Amino acid sequence: MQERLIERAKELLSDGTVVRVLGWKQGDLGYNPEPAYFNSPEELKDFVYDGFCGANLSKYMIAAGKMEGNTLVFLKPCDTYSFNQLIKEHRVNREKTYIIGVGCKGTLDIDKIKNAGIKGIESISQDGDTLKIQTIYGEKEFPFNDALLERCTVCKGKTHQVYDELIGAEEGEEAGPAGNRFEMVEKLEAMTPEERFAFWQNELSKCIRCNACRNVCPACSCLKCVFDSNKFDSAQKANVDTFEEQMFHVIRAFHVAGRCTDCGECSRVCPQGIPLHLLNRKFIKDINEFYGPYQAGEDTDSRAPLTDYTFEDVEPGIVTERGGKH
Amino acid sequence: MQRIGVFVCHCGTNIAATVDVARVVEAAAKEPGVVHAEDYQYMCSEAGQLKIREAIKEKNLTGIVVCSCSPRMHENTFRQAAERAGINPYMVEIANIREHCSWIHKDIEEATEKAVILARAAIAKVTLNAPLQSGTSRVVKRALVIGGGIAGIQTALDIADAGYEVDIVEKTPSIGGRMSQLDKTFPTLDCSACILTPKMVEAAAHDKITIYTYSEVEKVSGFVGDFQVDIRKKARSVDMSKCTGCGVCQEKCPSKKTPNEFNRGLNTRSAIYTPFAQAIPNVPVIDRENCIKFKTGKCGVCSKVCQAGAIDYEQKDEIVTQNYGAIVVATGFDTIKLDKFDEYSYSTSPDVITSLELERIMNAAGPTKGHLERMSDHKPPKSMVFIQCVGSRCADKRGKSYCSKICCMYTAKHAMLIRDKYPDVEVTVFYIDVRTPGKNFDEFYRRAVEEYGVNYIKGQVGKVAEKGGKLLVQGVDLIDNKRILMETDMVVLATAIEPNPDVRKIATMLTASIDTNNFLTESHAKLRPVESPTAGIFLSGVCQGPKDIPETVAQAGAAAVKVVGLLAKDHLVTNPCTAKSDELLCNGCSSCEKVCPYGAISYEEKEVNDHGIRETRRVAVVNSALCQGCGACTVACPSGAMDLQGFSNRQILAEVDAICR
Amino acid sequence: MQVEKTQEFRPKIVAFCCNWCSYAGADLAGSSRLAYPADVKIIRVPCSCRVNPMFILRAFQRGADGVILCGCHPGDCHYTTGNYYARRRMTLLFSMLDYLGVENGRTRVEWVSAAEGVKFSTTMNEFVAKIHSLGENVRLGDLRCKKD
Amino acid sequence: MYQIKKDRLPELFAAMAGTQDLFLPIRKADQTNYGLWTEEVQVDLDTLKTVKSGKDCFFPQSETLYSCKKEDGKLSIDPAKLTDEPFVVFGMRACDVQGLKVLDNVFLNDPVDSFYAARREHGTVVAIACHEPEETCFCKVFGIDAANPAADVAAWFVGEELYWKALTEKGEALTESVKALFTEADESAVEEEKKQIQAIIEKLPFSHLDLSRFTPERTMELFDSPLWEEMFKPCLACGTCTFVCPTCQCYDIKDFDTGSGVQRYRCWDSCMYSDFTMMAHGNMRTSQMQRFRQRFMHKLVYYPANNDGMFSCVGCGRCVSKCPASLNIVKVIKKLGGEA
Amino acid sequence: MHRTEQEQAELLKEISGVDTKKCMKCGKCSASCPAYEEMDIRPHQFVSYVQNGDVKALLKSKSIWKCLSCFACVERCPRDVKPAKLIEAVRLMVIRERGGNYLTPDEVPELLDEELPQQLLASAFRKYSK
Repeated sequence: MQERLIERAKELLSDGTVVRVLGWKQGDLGYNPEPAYFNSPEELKDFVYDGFCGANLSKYMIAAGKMEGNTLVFLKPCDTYSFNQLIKEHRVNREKTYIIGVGCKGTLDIDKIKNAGIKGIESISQDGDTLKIQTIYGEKEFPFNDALLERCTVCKGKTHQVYDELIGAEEGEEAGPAGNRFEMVEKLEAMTPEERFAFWQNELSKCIRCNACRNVCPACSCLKCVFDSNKFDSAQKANVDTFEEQMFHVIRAFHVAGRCTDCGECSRVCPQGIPLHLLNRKFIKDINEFYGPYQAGEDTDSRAPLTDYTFEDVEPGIVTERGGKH
Repeated sequence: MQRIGVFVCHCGTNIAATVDVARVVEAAAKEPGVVHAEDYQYMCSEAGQLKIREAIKEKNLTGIVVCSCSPRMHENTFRQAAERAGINPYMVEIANIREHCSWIHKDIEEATEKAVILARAAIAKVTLNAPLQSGTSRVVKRALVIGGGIAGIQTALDIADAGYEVDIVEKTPSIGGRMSQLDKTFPTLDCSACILTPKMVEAAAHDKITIYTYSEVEKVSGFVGDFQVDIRKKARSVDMSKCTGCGVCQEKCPSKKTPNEFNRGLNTRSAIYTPFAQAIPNVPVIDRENCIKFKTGKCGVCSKVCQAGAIDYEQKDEIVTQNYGAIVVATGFDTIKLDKFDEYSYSTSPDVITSLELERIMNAAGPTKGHLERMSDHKPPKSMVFIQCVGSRCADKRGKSYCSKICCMYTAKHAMLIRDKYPDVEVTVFYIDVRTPGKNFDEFYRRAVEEYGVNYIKGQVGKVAEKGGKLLVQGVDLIDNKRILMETDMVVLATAIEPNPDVRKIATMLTASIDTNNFLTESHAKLRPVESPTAGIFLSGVCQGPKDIPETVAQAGAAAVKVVGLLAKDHLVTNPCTAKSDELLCNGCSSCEKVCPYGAISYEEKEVNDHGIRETRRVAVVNSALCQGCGACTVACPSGAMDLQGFSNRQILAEVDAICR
Repeated sequence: MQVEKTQEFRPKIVAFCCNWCSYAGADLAGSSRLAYPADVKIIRVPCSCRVNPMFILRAFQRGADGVILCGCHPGDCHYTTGNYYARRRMTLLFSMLDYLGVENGRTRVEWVSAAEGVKFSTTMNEFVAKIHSLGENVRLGDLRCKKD
Repeated sequence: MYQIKKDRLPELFAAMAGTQDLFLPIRKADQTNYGLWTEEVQVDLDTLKTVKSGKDCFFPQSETLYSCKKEDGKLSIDPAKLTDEPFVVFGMRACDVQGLKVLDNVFLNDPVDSFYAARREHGTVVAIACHEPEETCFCKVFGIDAANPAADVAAWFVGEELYWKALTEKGEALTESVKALFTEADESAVEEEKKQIQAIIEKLPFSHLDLSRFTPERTMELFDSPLWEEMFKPCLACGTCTFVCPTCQCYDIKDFDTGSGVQRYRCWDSCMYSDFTMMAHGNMRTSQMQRFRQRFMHKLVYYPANNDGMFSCVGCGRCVSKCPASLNIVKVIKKLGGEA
Repeated sequence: MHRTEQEQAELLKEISGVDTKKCMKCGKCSASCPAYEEMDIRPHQFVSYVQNGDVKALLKSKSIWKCLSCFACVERCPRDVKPAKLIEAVRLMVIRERGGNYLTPDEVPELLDEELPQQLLASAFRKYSK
């Protein structure tokens, strides 16, 4: 597949359809390819597409849209939701974008492999359902499915929402493992407030306020985040107090509520492994329950749940009535 | 840094009895920025205002905090005082230490402590206040009346008589409305047409009134003083300038099977029709859905018989765009559907009718030419039963929670008229209560009982069933506590009225608020009964609540006066507390635009200089004349680019901080 | 930091009231002399839709023990639709705070019309009682803002 | 040299913590970071790299400098107390220890940073040799020997034993205080371990990076390299690399209005942030490329130029494993250094 | 346990879930009732009797055994008062006061009658099983 992508990209570069290609470039370890622009067919020799190309390239298209000429971008099925959402918010330029929807077998979480005690990784290759890992401490094996990023264990499906052409995404392709993505949210909801508070204290206290979650998030596309401006006296660079962790993450989740496509990038990049997607999914779950099923990024013109209403919407008191445990 | 003056009002003893005013002054004086603090008996008095003006001059104050009654009471007074002393009126903030403090707390210690905090919050806010300038907007000297019933006609006449142009938009082919369907009117029993027709003619002839019949309001933009309205003139298929109103076309039209709306479907009409003889304009319309020419392309009889050559099958809908300073809603009512009241057999028996249908039956121009007869066999009835409160005063979803107000009186009228004209007909009225507030109303009802021998029974009917050509009415007499089972020939249901179903659509276009029953909400139930809370929108007739003709006419006049009062102004002062977007922070994401109820936000491609980075960005721009200052956009905006002047993020946060300190 | 256990707990309560209905409702409660605890302090906003979740969190940060938002009844908003947006925003925010383990009785939305002085007063009495039962807000506060 | 059985470590921690604060790697919510030892915490000495380095213990992510209050028109200032009690940091690695030396050059030279100086004066560092170095490690490039951490006390895990050797006076003093728990041991016990570590390090993919081109003379050449424009593109401008780095020392000073006063505090800053070095007139680095370049030029060129050739990267590899866009200093060294 | 009439009235409201204050005394319940003529106290009176605390009369009334539980009154009441539920509640109160079932389930079949409405049976059996 990688070869097919490179071939097609070369064609599109050569025939002038696009002047640059946004894809992933081979890293210097077995698992760290980086998002990269390729400006000529020659540069494409470093192009890579494998399970570690988890990075969602949609957000880079905000910057690419401002550059001269058209850009070819490779988007995995779930990345296309983000791209659509960005179209809706007038943040990307669809006209200047050529989208190749690429098939996806699921993307991998290197930390899951490392946490299993596999150290000194030199290279990783896939053999059927198994990852063969060459390390300085010998060769190891790891089941492919066990290395999937959390988001890929609850895959939204293999259908691209927006594209100009598809490669490696054949019709009727099987969806990835479709777990219940709200399982953990439900588990938390079933806890007592004390337990929930302890859970989040434990998680959020790890936050180092590096802003990786925000900066990678395709929904966080503000030119200047409220947490970087003085509009609400909210500009803080560190969590001096636990309140700031709560404030930052609650407001961030709130700002992307109804716009978050659940792409899972926030949790993927968090250096402290905070399950940030659980905040976003809580909003998604609530929105689905209160206002009817909604998937951000499925279309480019519907009203987002928070810029919409019905006369019969539930009252905020539902939170108390529904109650959970106390 | 602001130089703030704090003025604490005693309000006689209203405040001073429970709030230690001196302590509030003392505490306020210590707040940062405060350079002057004093108290006075009545700050709102001329002497009190003078104190503010003097302090502004002497101490060079830039911000004012008045600790007094509710800002809803005297905010304007103090703003004006500040303005007279040369500072911007929006540099004044009120701490409400009367309604929100002294009047509800008994303990002096507690009340004083709270007053200090409220003062502190107002000081914190005023520190961040910025001078705001009110703009002005023009007033278009023309009014629009939506609905051409008696309410709309009367309003239009009164406005036109005051010398302003008025347009009436009426959905049906003729003005006249419900009143034109009525036979007689209570309590004087004069003929409805006899009193309505002259008004219709007067409106049509008035040189300041333009009537758009068979037309609907399609789009409304703008705001008080300058609404822009698109009116859709539906294709009449008859050229109004050529038609003489001779009526031959209607006679010759071969398609005569369409239920006649004007007669409530009790008979049929032709496809080309005028709803009734006195219609204004007296120009028919072709009902394209039922016209053979439009359905099959063949026919064209009307065109052939029209001497004036007025028939125009090619006519298209036309959009008229017009600006108005004020809009009056007079959309009236309809009766509710009775499909949920099976117990009364309305949908199964033609002899069970609504009161409005009875009006048509009683009317000389109606389906029976005014003869009282059963619709099933066209025989005159020997007995009739009237059932009150059908769908009114209902707690469940089948009906309406309110009293329809007019039914008691028209039922008495019907009963009386029938007993008068057909003395051998037995008339029984089943009622829950008889409600007759109004001049000469109860006397009217008593005459029906005492002089005309109408039999009033207290108790609701449980069931009406058809049985051998008769109607079996099962009821109860609550006074005698006995079952009533009676056979009758006709049953008349006093059906609840409800606002015209189109009103919700119109209210949305006008951003006028509406209650759960679809009645338009008035700005104040007692003091502003003919104004909608949306500036420039006025209410006339039943669209605001159930009422009879005299009340409707009175309200129509009142609405007209309010409109005239508005149109008489040369310009309006706009609210300066509007939203404002910081173009350096704006992402152009359109969230704000989506929640703006006034369409005040648009987007522009704009060249910005963001700390040295020059680029063209899509940014939100607020039209301050349209913005009403609700602030919905400020919260929809994730980046904090959108802020509300006078209630800015930082001002509100400062208040929060001051309260929680 | 020592919290005086013997001292009676006086909660800090911020009430955001829309200018057209609820603020007027509070005025009516005042002119009708319908008492409610002085712990409640009202901030006037043009519409319930003006209230940003950040205002609510800020209040808690600064030591508020409860925050209540009052607006016109749905359908009666002066700006037609403001409270519908507020309703969605607050529903989701409150649900999120609950999810984080913050006691959900600390936040409340109540629709109070200009005519409902009684309702305003009853609501505030109830809310203060609820906050009393929940005690001091420790889960959403900022230690730096505690007066010591 | 002393030794103690691994399973008796809790006793050792308790003994050290008895008289002073003890910071060590603690597992919490699936991540390991330095924290204060108590009996309840889950100590984690198996994880090679804590998420944040031990830098925190000497230069915390945020700390209050002073608070001030205005009452009745009078301003009072209350400076924060400097650390005046001894404490121990247990479990740092050779690279992190070198990181402290990088910080020392910044904070202990004139003007001395009194907050940092006080902590350095009172802190004793016990460092552990890296039993199983990982592929992201490249400390060797900077002349650091992961088998011989240069702290106050060096320690080695061999089998079921911890070996302990004081290297400085502070280390001696600490050793003295807990000596009762130890038994004497022979230096030779750790020789094999050291050799093994060094052998692994030789095999690590990044152990032989070429730094020869990063010299002060080439400053302008490197600064003007067109490669920056290409390299920075995937950068998300987050602060992950900065905040996990053991040598990053930039901080911002901010005020927090508590409602009843103001707390002035400092917190780590990141050169990746758009408001880094933001001044009244604006920002002299207007693009992300410039900020990106700043980070690596500082680590590899400016700092060594001012500090006798000492690089301000210690090869811990945290940025290598944590960068959300898989960018890192290794890729920069290779690219600019001419390897890739 | 002994209750005052007022307490009994409260209990009736609680069991039935009926808010007697909602009644506007229109009489539609009685007008709809097929068993009206058989009753000594009529459906609409049940509402006012309970409202006025006159429970003794209701407990003695034969109407409670005449009500067919056809729910016509519930269906048609404009105020959503549900008189049939009130009658049912009085019935329950009588049964409970008598201290249990006075008909055993075996006795029920004997009483079966072809013309008996199904609803009555269902309701009667519910009554006896309590």
